[in-house]
Amino acid sequence: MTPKELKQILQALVEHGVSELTLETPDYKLTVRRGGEVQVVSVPQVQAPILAAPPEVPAPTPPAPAAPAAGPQPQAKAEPQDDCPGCVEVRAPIVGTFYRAPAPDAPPYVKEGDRVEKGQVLCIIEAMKLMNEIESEVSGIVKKILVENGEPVEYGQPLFLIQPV
Amino acid sequence: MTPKELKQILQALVEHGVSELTLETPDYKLTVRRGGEVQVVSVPQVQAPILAAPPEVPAPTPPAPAAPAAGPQPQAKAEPQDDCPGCVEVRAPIVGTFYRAPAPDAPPYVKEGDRVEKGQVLCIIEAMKLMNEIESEVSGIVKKILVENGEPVEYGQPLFLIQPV
Amino acid sequence: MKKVLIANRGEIALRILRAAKELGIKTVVAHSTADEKSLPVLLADEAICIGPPPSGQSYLNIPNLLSAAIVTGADAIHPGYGFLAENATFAEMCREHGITFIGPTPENMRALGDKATARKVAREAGVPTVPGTDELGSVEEAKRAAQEIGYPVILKASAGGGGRGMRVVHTEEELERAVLQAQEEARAAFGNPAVYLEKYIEEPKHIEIQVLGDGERVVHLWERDCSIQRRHQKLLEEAPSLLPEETRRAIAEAARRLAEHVGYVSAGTLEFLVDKEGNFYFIEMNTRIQVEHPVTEMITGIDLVQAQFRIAQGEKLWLKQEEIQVRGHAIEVRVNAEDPEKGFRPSIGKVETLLFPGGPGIRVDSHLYAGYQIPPHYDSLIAKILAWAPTREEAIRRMERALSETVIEGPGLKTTIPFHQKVLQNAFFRRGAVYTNFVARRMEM
Amino acid sequence: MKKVLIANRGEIALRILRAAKELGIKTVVAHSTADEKSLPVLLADEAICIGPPPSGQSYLNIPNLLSAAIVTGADAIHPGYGFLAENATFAEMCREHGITFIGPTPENMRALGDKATARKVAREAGVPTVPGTDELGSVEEAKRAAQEIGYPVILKASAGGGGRGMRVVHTEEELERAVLQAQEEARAAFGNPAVYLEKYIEEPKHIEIQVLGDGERVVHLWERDCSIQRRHQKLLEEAPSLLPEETRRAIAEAARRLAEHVGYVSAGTLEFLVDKEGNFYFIEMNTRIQVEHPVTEMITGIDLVQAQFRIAQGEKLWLKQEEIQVRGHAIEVRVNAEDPEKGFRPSIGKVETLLFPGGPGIRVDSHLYAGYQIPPHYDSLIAKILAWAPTREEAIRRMERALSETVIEGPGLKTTIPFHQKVLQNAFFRRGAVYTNFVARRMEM
Repeated sequence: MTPKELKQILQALVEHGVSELTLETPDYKLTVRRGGEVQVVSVPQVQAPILAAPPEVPAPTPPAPAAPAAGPQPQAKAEPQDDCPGCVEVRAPIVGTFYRAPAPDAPPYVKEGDRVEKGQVLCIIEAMKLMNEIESEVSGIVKKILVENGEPVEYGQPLFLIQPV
Repeated sequence: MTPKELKQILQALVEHGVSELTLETPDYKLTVRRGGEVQVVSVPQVQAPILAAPPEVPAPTPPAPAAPAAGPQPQAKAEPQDDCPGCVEVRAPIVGTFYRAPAPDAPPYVKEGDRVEKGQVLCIIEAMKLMNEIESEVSGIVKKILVENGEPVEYGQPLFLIQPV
Repeated sequence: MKKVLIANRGEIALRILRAAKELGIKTVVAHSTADEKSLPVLLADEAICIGPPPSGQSYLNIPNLLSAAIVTGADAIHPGYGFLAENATFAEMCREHGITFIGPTPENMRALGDKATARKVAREAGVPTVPGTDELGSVEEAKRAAQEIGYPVILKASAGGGGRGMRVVHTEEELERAVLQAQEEARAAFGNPAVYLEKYIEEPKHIEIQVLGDGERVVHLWERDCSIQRRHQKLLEEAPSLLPEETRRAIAEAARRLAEHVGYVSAGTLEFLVDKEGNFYFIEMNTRIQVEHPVTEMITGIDLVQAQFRIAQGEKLWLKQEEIQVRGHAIEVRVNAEDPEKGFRPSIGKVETLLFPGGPGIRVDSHLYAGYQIPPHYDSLIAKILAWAPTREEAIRRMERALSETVIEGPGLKTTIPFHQKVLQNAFFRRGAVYTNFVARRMEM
Repeated sequence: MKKVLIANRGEIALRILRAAKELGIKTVVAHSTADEKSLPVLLADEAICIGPPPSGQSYLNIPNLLSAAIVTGADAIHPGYGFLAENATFAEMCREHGITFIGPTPENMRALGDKATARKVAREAGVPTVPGTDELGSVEEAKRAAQEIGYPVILKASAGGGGRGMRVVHTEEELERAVLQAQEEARAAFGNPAVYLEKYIEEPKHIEIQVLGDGERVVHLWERDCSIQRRHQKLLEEAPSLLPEETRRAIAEAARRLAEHVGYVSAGTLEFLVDKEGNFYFIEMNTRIQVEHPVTEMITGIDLVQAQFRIAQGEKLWLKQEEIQVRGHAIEVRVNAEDPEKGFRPSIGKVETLLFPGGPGIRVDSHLYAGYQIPPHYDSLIAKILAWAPTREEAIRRMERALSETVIEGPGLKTTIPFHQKVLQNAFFRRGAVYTNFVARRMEM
């Protein structure tokens, strides 16, 4: 659903005095509640509630052909920063294997809750036997580590959420 | 479900004074509740335009494949009664050739402006050498003859517009 | 031939339209009001509405169809399959009105139209039919006949149909009792106790031979195996069959001879049952193009619908029998708008997402497009998907690949694709152990 | 081989995916962020993002691609065409990492990689190349060479390219002046006055031979005529060519010999120019699967991409030369997202309405689906539509029919289909009068 489509839906809600709407499709679930029906009518701040709290606009879903039967369907990737407003995502700049520590028996570079400085090493990604250190782009608190140790990561995959301080 | 479809549903709710709706299909589940019906009615200015003049719901247009280049595209057939509100259409009940008169040199059965009675012959349709007389289903004034003499007509093709009296 | 009226709908109307376009013949698609937005109508040079949705008033409406041909200036009619395709009267009326009927002659249809006449013609041509008797006068007569035919035999009600009154008998000991029971059942079911006896063919293959004739000479285009059926409805067809080469040749030649015997014109199919020993029995002839004709087109490279057009224009057969070479293996699945999980219940609706398979060896014949509303008035065939490959095993894997990338979706719309996927994975199917009761026995459906 | 990483995008990624599926090999599609919602990604068993949209950082990013193969457990990489397909270093690195590169060996690529080396190899194998000289020392040398080669000849700048400094000379009288002018032009354009001389081939056909090799033995799969080009971009290909049978055989055998001479592995194509007298000259070899490979697949029934997989798994060639039989005629049109009315300007956008052709003899290779947004970062090929029929004339009519029912529409989206329709209708094309300057000369484009 595009923002434009959402806007059309919301306009329709206002026009029609709808106070609550739940819409679930295979692609999305939409819930809208509009308070103060009376105000809608009696005062001109008709669209205030909507303007004040625009529902989150979901990423556009591809009108993608589904591989039927067992065909795998790429999941709409969850956007991790939804869980942590204001957080900065550290994404994988290369493809490889994610390691939290410089060696199997070494302690991890960082844990959730740690304070890190800009330029501090957060993890390594091994690609073709080379260990690539991934540094933090900001100073802040490690709010979440999104990948398990030893897991493969693709280009652009979110690795950490860091709350800048 | 497209926003347009949703809008149409909501319009329908307003028009029919529905205050709550739950709709579940294999593809989606829709729940709508409308509050403040009374207000809608008591301050009619707000939604009056919609209630007063529900926009015409267009016929579903086929998302039809266009034969590119020279491929002919069937025209959305104009609805002849648009020109003559209240008129009755006389449609071809069979496929054949339309003739306005019983013989090439005879006068036509009817002309535009003529008054006709129910059961009166309006034209003939020749099909496989048989002359089929087409009678008027109503008494009224022939407002429009929609087919030229000698033209082929298909099943259901509008032939005359008659204003009942 | 300048312009053809296509007196049919759905995928076969589109198939005919494609053949006509490639031959430079203009097309008029006759359609009911329910098919106004169908793909053949959208792609045709002209379209003409010939009646309301019920086929009795449209696709079977002879006066409107002939009239439609006349008023649009069409000099030929292609009837497709079903509807009026095997109606000798319609073919005759076309002839009377100077319109070329693209198909066999009315005489061909009459000679082969009903099973009894067709069996007689087959015997004249020296083609074996299922051995059987007329109505049985007595148990003794039944015993003599059964001995001659050889067990097992099947008793059938003369007035019957649909399995009622049928009884399979394996030994002479069972026969007397079976005749009496069958007569009793026949009386109860049809009010007529008469029964007759036929050789019972266990687990037969349904093999059909495609022929093309010009009225004098007939060539065959080898066989199709149509054993994968459910309640006598074909679901998946393939060619060539897995029968031994000499059996294949013998059946094909018998079919060719039979069709030549009646001076057959146009494309036709002769159906046979083949038992485990390779004995074959002619059952009936379909005097029309068939749903599954593309299977043969894929292995021979010959366009059967174009051939129908050329023969109808009076062209003498341009093919010699020895020029018709089979290459590789082809499989067709019939994609029906039916729910195989609910007893193949028709499932109509609007096609919202559509993606057909492509790539090497794939052919799709379908009148679907995204946004198309499947009308509830007609049969449920919505697409034929075909896969060709050098070998059967490769064709099966290619078909599996093709079905895995096919998307036909809409609210509430179900198709038979999951069923076909199960057939293709079935171990018996994969090793070619197919017979007419395959679906019932091996898939328990 | 259990799992293949497909290091490409668009229709060829889908083509490889289909071959792998049919062989029971799992697929991983490596893709840039721009191709996240592409059809190959949606249909693959797995997908892995290997970089941002610019191909230098994704589809040409060797470390990320190798790493992607390693982390997904792929034991093979198929490079498709373009990108890294002919990169010997990449093939070598795959080998070093124990990953099977599905294509020729690095040694094959190096032996045939650049034109000069390839010409040398060709001469060793006794395959004719375009006769020519090294840098000319004097006008006298030019005269002697031209006499030996035979007029007309063409002068080319050693440092040049793209037509600058080129000069066609028809008689000895013109030669001196032409050499001086060409030298002057070369100096002005490239800062180097050196020129050389080559036989000028007037209106040549561009003929290429498809081969398959296993490192020891090579078979050819006959030729394709790729003369319909615009600015050296192929637009329409067909097979077989209209050359006389003996010329076809001679070229095909020369190509086979050359490829066998270098111990060629996998699928490859040898390009030739053929003059009006049927003389042929090897130009270069493409050491990869080519865009137009389906043309050959349609006439031979051989799946070239599957063959690449089988050869890469070490299988010895299972085909004898005499088993490779040509049936019928096939034509491919490249449907590009370009506006032929505006100088073939790329035209990107979202595909809203999509309807591909079907029915007999049609093949479509395309990664489009309704709703797909064509990304602006890559080449403009969006579909290959192929038509097969028993004869060239029928294949042309079938292709016209197929294009007439194709719909690829979206806001602002233009395709080359109208251009192809004009080619197909062109009287010179229809009688086979095609050569590399056909589009410029006969279509004035």
